[in-house]
Amino acid sequence: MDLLEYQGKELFKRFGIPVSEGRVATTPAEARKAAEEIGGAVVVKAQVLTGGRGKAGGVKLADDPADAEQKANDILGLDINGHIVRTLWIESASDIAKEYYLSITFDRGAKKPLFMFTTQGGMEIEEVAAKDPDALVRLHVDALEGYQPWIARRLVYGAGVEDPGEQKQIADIIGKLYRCFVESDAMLTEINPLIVTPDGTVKALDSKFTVDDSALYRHEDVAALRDTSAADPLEALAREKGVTYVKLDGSVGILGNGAGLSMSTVDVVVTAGGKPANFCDLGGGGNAQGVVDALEVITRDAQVKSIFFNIFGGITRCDEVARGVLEAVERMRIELPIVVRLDGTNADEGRRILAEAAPPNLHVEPTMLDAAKRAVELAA
Amino acid sequence: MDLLEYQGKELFKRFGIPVSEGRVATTPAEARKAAEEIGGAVVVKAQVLTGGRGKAGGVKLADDPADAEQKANDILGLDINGHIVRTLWIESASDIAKEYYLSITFDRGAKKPLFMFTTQGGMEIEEVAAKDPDALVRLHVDALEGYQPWIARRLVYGAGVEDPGEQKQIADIIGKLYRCFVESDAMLTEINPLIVTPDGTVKALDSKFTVDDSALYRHEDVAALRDTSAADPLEALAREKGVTYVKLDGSVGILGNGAGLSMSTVDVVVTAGGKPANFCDLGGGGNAQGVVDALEVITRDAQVKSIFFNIFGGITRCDEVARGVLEAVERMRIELPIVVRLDGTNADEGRRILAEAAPPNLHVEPTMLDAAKRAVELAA
Amino acid sequence: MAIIVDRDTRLVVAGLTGSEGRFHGLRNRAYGTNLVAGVTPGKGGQDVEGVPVFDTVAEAVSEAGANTSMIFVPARFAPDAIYEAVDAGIQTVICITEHIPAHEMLRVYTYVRPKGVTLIGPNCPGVLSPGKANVGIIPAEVFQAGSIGLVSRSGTLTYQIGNELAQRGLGNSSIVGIGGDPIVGSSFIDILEKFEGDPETEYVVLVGEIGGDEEEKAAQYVADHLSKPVFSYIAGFSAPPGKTMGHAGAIISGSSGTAAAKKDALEAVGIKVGTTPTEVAELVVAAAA
Amino acid sequence: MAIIVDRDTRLVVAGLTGSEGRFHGLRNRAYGTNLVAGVTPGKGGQDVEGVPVFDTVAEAVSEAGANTSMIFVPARFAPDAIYEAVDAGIQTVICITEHIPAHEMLRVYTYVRPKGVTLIGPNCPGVLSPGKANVGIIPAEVFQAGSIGLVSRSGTLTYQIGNELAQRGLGNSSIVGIGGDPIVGSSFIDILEKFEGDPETEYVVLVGEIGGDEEEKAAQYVADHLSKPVFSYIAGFSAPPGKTMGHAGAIISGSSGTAAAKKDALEAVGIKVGTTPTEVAELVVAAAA
Repeated sequence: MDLLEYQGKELFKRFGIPVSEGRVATTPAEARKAAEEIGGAVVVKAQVLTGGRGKAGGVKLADDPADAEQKANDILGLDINGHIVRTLWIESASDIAKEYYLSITFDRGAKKPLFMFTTQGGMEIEEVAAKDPDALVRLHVDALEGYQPWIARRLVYGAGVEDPGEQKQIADIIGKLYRCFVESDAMLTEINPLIVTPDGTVKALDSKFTVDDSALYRHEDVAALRDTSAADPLEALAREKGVTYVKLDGSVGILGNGAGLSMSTVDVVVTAGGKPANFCDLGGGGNAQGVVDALEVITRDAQVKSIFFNIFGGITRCDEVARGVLEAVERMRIELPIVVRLDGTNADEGRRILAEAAPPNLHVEPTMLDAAKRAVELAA
Repeated sequence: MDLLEYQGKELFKRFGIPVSEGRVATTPAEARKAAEEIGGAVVVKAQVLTGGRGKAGGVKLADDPADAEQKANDILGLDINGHIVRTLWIESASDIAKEYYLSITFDRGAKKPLFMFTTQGGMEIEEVAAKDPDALVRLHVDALEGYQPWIARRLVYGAGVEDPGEQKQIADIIGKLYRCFVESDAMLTEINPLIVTPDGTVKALDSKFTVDDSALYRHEDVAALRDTSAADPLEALAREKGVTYVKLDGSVGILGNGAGLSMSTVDVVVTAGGKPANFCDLGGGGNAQGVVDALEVITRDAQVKSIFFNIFGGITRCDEVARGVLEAVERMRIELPIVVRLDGTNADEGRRILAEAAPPNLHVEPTMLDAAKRAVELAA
Repeated sequence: MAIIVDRDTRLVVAGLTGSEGRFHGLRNRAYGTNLVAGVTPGKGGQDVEGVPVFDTVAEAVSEAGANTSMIFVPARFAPDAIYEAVDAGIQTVICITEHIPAHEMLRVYTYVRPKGVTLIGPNCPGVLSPGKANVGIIPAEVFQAGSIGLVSRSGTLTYQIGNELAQRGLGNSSIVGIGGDPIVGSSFIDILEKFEGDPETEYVVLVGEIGGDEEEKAAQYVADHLSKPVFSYIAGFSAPPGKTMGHAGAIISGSSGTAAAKKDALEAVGIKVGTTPTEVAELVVAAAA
Repeated sequence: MAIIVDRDTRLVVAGLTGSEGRFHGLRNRAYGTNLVAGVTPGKGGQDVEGVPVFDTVAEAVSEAGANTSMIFVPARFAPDAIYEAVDAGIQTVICITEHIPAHEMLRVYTYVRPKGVTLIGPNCPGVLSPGKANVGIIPAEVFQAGSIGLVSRSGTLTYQIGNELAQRGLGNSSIVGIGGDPIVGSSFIDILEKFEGDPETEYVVLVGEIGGDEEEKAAQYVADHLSKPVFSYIAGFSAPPGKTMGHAGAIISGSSGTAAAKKDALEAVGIKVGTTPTEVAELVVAAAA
């Protein structure tokens, strides 16, 4: 789960990482009030889960409360890479002398948390890595050794921070960020830029924060922050139903069981000359209700012309899936053509159930490739 | 540093391990007041850092406050294995249905914390280990894996605890005791007995608790608990001066640098037919002031007839030691014979300094064995 | 031989008395796996259709001689169950449980790894060595015994490819689903190493997917260490950038993690890559038949 | 050869700019040890009598080729310094610092051990290989080069015995003070194993003391693994029960940990035990001279 800037900063603050004072606003009037409370110049920042806010006009300086209201009015409702701005973060404006970059990510290959730090902040880290790789210090942490003070020294001295006051503040932030990363069950925490003000104070001016979905059960406060308002409405519905769903742009609705097989189904539909309307994974333990929920999401997409149901049963039992398909077709009066391919656990029983009911829009095919071709034909 | 029962229980309580309500008392009147506050029958327990309190009459049941006052009067001032009782712990009396044993020690050989648990509590664990080894469950913990719930299951099921309510409470105490052990920097935490009351409640009826001296700097509250009143006055003085000192029963005062050499010096004096008056280790970095402090402690012992100064310099510099000896002899007007043996770092310089000053009671010998013989002669 | 599970496997199931653990545990036994014990705290002394249940893994090892553990307990209890198994001396742990927090698996992995224990999963379908043993949820009936080692990040996709091979008359030495979580106990490389050392395995099929660089690393490992022909299939050629495709790490970010880049890396070291499950099966047939 | 430190040692001193670190570091260099660097955060770029100082151990490794670290920083910083050295790839760490909390050393030990790093100490005098290198605070001038390996829990006692040997014309291959703390990086057994593998070592003297059972375990190890004659001295024959004799673990509790029990255990496997430093030196002379 990705957090908005202000949500990530709230967590930073909880772990003692310095951030600017700010307020959330969802209307221009709230923005004005926030600016009044904060006092002085403020920055009005669009809260959206996508990059490039600045270039898109989503971040603006405001000199006073009236100006903040005006800027909020400009920014609210903007479409930034498909994300509509509905929330703003109003924070005290900072003077910036230097911009650094600090992050911890989950390095899946090394199976260790990875610190990255550079004094070349304010731009994308990939850019720094490409242009000036020596300026970027990368350092893995052993999960059992945990954070030790030498780690901060390697980063700070390695990146060439020379001012002792900065060294001290940044080392402190590095230690706190690690605690924040571990104790928040984060997959990514990034501060870009980590700024130094003209008077030498170091603080986090932005946040990028991803929390492990599997650990949300023990972070109820974080789980409650999920912002569904800005997301694609179909994806929001899917999430509500507990269905793994990604909207694509074609006409063949796709439902598989398991991420790999579902991805492969998308590929095979493309190979057969079709355009997939979505990626939808029934998951490992798919039962009848799961099938009904998934079909409800897929059929809401008006672009869908046919549905391809690709199931290879393991822990999933094909007879359960067959019952779910029939139930959904009946309950939701689905008239779109549905192509079904069943293999694996209880596949014979599943095919028998479908053959007995035999609704007219249901097409059972023996192989994945045959089924894909048929679904593409039927969508044409 | 060893803690008294009530001090250990205070730490148990801090980590959520159930103990009985109680009060500290140092006079019979305080004991009465404590019993009044607690209400009902109480147990009056001598607080001394030695075993066998019960047999020595240091633990007594009192039916009411007047009785508590009487029992406190009986116990205060008792000599239990050389420890004079000056502090009492008055706690609510418990009905006991079962007595178990639970401890965590620092297993130096395995280099892991070691849990021990048995349902045969209330006696010395060595006795259980000898009489019924199968009844004692021993389980090491990997320091980096840390405490995991399976550890409690291995102990509880392994020892044959059958009541589910007990299993649950004991498992909970096991987890808390591990946290207490680690976070208090303990070298030993022992609950003997861990009792089950007739209504099935489990709690710690006693505590044995040793905290790592090297970690006391980060446990100021624990460090402040050190009870010097009950210890040997010379050992208390030594501790105050930061000198490692153990009182023995002979006439040759011994001062070495390093624990091993000091122990060996004691042995060599015995081999030479003498009786050591003490073990005293100047430590690794002994300087002139350290020498003065150590001599102050040793010369306070009226039994001392001669002093054997055995120094092999490494990090310790013999010239420093020589200066310290001369300074002490002069300042404290020591007239006892002092036999000095110097070797190692700056030994020639040290011997030269002593030879130049040459106070009449100072005898410099070339080897440890020669010096021991001389010190024994001079003590005779 | 085969790898990881075989006729020497003596299986204990953590969570055998739960509904899923019972269903799949007994299914594994029905296949021929030597299921010797279950572990459920508080249920020691009971049995599940004749399989003794113990309170602790240590007892399952000392009383029933278990050497392999399948973890089927809920995510909150799974890390503890893995530690328990490893510390009781179990040498092979196969963790089916999904949704274990990544930071917990990170600590488990870091602890287990230096001990030389084979940990498969979590969030994986398990390991099947056709004709010998099945530990996990892989539907054994679609696979035949044979000489092709199969390793995959994905469960159902593995079945699909095994099925395509079986339809063409080819069988497998072992099928290993390593799981799709951010931290898994065994990587592609770990399994490739085992297949290289297994005399029954003559060919290897590696089934990857978008995201990360495990396939690229595997390609390098194959170039450096494998004498056996390797074939590959990558899922997600049509995946859009920036969208997580089901598995936590299946995401294309910027230009990295694409199926095309992985295909290039694999082909650069001589591995033939199919773009559909059918195509990879046909590539293997062309080489092996 | 010799063990642990020799002419291939390239030493970095953590805390070289402190007064004790400087004194002993330069003394080690004066003896002939190849002192290549110091590490003090914030003092990178300075030098101590020509020895370059770096901010991090990683730099001391990459810039100065350090392969051995001597830790001379205060107890609160020492665990961090050990982790830093090990993670920078240093293979031999000798920690002189005393008063490190035991729980911290426990975690350090558990982390370092599986990495195959040689950790000596903490709270130890270091290692001297006469004529080759001296890392620590052992007064090298009292030892001669020779064929006797010496290992001890105690610093000054080691000097005493080395001195007694030298007075009798015998020298040492290496002298190792393993330290007297509850958790030390290398046990008697670890060092015995190294002496057994060192061609220059012909005899071994093991200097123990009361408390614990390390000497008993060492006896068993000698019986099982050592081909070279071993002699021993145990300090504390006259120690009273229940009193800690300086070192944290030097305590006789009940009947266990006594010098007599240790002597018996050692003699039971054929190790000759002296009851004074002079006696053990004479035993070695009788065998070696």
